[in-house]
Amino acid sequence: ADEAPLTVFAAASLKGALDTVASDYAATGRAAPRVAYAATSALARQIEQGAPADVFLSADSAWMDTLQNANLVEPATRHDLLRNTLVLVAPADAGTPAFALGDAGAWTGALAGGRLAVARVDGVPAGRYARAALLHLGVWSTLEESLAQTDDVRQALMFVARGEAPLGIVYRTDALAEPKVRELAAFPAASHAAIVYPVAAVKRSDAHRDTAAFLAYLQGDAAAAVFREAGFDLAR
Amino acid sequence: MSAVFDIDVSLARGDFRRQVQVQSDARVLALTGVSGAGKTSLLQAIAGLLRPRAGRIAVAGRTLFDSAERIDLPAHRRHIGFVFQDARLFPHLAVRANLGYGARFAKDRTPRFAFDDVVALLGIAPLLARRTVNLSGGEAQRVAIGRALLSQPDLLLLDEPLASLDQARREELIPYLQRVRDDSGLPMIYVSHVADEVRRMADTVLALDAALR
Amino acid sequence: MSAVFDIDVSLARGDFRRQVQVQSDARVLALTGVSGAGKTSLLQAIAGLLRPRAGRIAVAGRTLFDSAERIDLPAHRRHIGFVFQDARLFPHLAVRANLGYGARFAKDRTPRFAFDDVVALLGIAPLLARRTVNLSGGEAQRVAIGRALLSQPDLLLLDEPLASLDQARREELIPYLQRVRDDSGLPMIYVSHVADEVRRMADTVLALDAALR
Amino acid sequence: MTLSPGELEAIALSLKVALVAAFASLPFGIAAGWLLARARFPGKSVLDALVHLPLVLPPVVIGYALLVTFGARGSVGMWLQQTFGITLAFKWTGAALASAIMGFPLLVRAIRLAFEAIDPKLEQAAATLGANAPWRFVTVSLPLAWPGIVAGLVLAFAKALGEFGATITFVSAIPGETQTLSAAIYGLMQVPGGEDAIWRLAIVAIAISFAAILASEWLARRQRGRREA
Amino acid sequence: MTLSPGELEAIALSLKVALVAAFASLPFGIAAGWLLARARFPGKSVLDALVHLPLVLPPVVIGYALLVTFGARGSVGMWLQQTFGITLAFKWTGAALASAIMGFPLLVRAIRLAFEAIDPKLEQAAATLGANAPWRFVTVSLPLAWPGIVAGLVLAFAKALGEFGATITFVSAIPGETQTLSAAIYGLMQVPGGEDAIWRLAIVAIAISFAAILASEWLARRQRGRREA
Ligand SMILES: Nc1ncnc2c1ncn2[C@@H]1O[C@H](COP(=O)(O)OP(=O)(O)OP(=O)(O)O)[C@@H](O)[C@H]1O
Ligand SMILES: Nc1ncnc2c1ncn2[C@@H]1O[C@H](COP(=O)(O)OP(=O)(O)OP(=O)(O)O)[C@@H](O)[C@H]1O
Ligand SMILES: [Mg+2]
Ligand SMILES: [Mg+2]
Repeated sequence: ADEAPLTVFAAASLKGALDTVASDYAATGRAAPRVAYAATSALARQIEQGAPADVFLSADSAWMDTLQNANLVEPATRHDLLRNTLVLVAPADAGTPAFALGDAGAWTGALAGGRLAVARVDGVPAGRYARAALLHLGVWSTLEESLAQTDDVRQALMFVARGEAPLGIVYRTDALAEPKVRELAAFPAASHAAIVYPVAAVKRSDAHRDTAAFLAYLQGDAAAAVFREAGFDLAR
Repeated sequence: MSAVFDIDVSLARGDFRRQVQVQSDARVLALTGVSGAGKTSLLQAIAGLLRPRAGRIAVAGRTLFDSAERIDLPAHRRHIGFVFQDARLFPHLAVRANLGYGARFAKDRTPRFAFDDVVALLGIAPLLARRTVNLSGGEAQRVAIGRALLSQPDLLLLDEPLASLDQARREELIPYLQRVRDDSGLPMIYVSHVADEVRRMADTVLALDAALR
Repeated sequence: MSAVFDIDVSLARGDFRRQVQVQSDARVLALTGVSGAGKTSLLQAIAGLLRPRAGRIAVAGRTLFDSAERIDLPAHRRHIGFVFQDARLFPHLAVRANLGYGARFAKDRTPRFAFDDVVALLGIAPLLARRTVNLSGGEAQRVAIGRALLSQPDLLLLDEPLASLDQARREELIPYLQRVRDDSGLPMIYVSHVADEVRRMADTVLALDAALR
Repeated sequence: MTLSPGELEAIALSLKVALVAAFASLPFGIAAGWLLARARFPGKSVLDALVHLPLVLPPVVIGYALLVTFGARGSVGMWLQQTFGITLAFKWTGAALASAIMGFPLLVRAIRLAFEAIDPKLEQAAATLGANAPWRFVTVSLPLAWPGIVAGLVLAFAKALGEFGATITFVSAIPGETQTLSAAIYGLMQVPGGEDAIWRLAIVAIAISFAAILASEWLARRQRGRREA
Repeated sequence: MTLSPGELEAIALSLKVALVAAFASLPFGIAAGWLLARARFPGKSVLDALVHLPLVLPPVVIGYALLVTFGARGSVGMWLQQTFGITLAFKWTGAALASAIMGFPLLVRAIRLAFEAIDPKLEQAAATLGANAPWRFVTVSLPLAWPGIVAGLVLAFAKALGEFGATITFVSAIPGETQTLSAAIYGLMQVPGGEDAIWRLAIVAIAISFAAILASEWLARRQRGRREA
């Protein structure tokens, strides 16, 4: 496996920041890794089926747990790399005022008959966090009928950016990257499970010689700066 | 008044070229000539299925085509019954529906031919419910003749209509076609290779010589 | 020895049914009968294109079909040249390739007919490079006759082969077909409605009466 | 095999969306198929390429283009809303539109091939019998192209059942409104251990399409029977 | 319009995958099209339904089924690997397989319609001239079905260009190996502000398919010209 470049499987939502990290890493004189982006679920299933991935960067813990239970990742290398924050966004030009997230009436008023864009609440991690938060805040039953669910956070973001949906729940990293939306409020950390991006080396018969180095680089200061810039919090 | 057939056209098709001139007061004009002489092509030009390079086609005082005057009546408004060398029945329609096809476009025209008469004379009554692919060659051709007549045309073009019929049917049909000619005053152009047929059907015989290439 | 034609079959197609029995030592057997009598169907049964309900077909001592013995030679191994009522030329091949189509399957057979001879006799030399859709009805039929001969058959079936030819060509072809019969000893079945043709071509005439339905 | 109310809802919605998509696009498919088969006009290749677009681009791109065009803020979407009161955004009608567009290349190609296979001599014969161009089309070309049209319909219907990329990008997945069978299946793929439910729904989708195929074979056979038997 | 090396790589890979997918599935497509058009056998409807499956199910389901079957741990995948040394998992060959399967219904339907349109009388004529069934197929049926076969190839090729749902699920989107144009476009949709790059790549995909369509029109016209002009 030495001649093949280091292969990283990463959740699609990491693409912006991780592309920069990977090229910075290559600039330090190491062989550039190749990064395959897809939905966390697709990547995890592929690793279950023997994908030639050396490193897995998941967008949630559940799939990483599944792999760990199946003894497919190196437990010693697993750790939570990044954290994210769930925020409520509105179109930048809409002038929607901020409101208390626990106030059902305020939600209805702000939606004004429109829809709340959110990733799939029964599948995609961002959607699962969003549902937990809305349940915790006691507004789920009010909003359940008004959801517009999407395949990933980006599509939810796009609905808000294009003004199709007056409100959306996305990660702070997405809100920062999209100038056409404005963050109205952040959901309290206690309202949902911690949003973490675990990373681990995939168990292989002959580990790539750069795996450890890349994992180390991900945790280093240079990578941290890039991730912070994109809006992530560091988990360590 | 001009002649019944007043035709002067130059035909072109692939590298086939020919000039045809016909001026005739015949009721039934027979067209003979060797294979490839252009008989079918001339009929097609008259029916509006082949556009001549230039010239003029008038039948019974009606100008169907005139390149100088930019007249070119579309085929469906020429009211010309065409019995093709191959029957060309509609495969998705039963025999009865094939026969009736032209009727709906002929509603406001004088009905010269009645459905039952035509069916009886062509002996196709037992075939009415049949599918056209099941017909023998001669059966198909008889249906095609009937279909053309029932569109109530002003002019009938027959391209070797009896070639695939047996002698008995042939004998049966010729008098009928003669009667059509005499009773209805319908002009006809009759293509055939059979000298006897031509003699009995036509007033005038036009022989197309082999095309100059 | 059995007769040249030793046929006793019952044919069925749609609701058409008929029993045909032929025992004949004719070289050329003419088949006449009204339209729909089953002439084409009989030829198809002989050629292996229509499976009889039961019976036996033997030609020149060769059994082609026998329902009792479970013999049913596939069409391509019967070596029977078939000139269809419609020409059925291959539209994707030029005339020359249509004529040559059977040659590759006839390599190990005695070549009775040479390409150039056939082309000359049928007068189709000027057509060799043409596409088949551009041919007139008679041109197409001449090519079809040539194509059948050049497959070097043991038996030739002709389904109204001259019906779409002009009188001159007809006169020209009949002697040639007579020569094919006499020189090659090739048995032939000849379907035609024209009494004169039948008289000149055939030793024996078989008239199929109208089918009992 | 029991299905939850939510699953039944998704199935019913899928049927509605797929049927509407297939039949509503049929007239356009016939028009495009006819033009491509018979007409000669400048820009024919461009029309051909345009028809193929939904195949060539990833469904999400088509979905995004639909959103930009037919969304509540899209130019055409706003016009439709104001002029006819038609809303596509977040509605099942939008899902039908997305499915129709994704299936359009399949529909058109089948119909086009059918028109190309018709012998123009039959249309000529109809002309000599007095039929003008529209009548020839309705009484000769259309019935003769029938098997190809049915084939195209089945393809479009099947495609509409399977479509979800463009649909979800355009109208999201709203249970009971735009969450079709395929969208539901895809959602289940995202959680560990959803396999049972996935296969259950997949079997429903397969059964529906099998029924559609059997129905179409029957239709085509009836027509062919009429011609040959 | 300049393209980055990574984009050029994705374009080249897409071309390779789409061409291999279209042409490698052609023999199977011809066989299936022929069987469905002409043969009579029990289970014909089942074959028909099977061929339609990739349309009916969401691409990710097909991709997942491929992953489980042809993956490195899949039964068929392991067998292929051990017996022939063929690896599909996470290789461009796997991307070609996924694209081929997704395009198969389109390929088969076009070819089937073409075979159905051929007059069996011509095959009969060939039989009387001495051609056995395989020869008749090669010298008569196949050339006459040619326009439909070309049409099917174009559809399969176009579909392979646009495919990514099944591909990304089966073989992931590994740059240089399995990341095709469509997967790259999808990736770009994940980054805000990626619109420029998306449209750039989309235009490339459209240009490629336009070229394929023009080429196919030319091929079909040449053949038709041979018959009619
Ligand atoms: N579509 C076409 N394209 C090019 N040439 C054609 C076409 N149709 C016919 N021709 C040619 O035009 C000439 C005249 O053909 P036409 O069918 O008019 O002859 P015909 O006198 O009716 O012959 P026949 O008695 O054999 O039917 C022939 O040389 C024929 O090959
Ligand atoms: N495919 C078919 N299916 C059902 N019936 C058919 C089929 N083909 C022919 N027939 C019927 O079989 C009978 C015999 O037809 P056939 O073609 O053998 O007659 P024929 O003697 O050759 O007539 P013709 O002189 O008109 O060519 C006819 O009644 C015809 O309608
Ligand atoms: Mg002619
Ligand atoms: Mg006959």
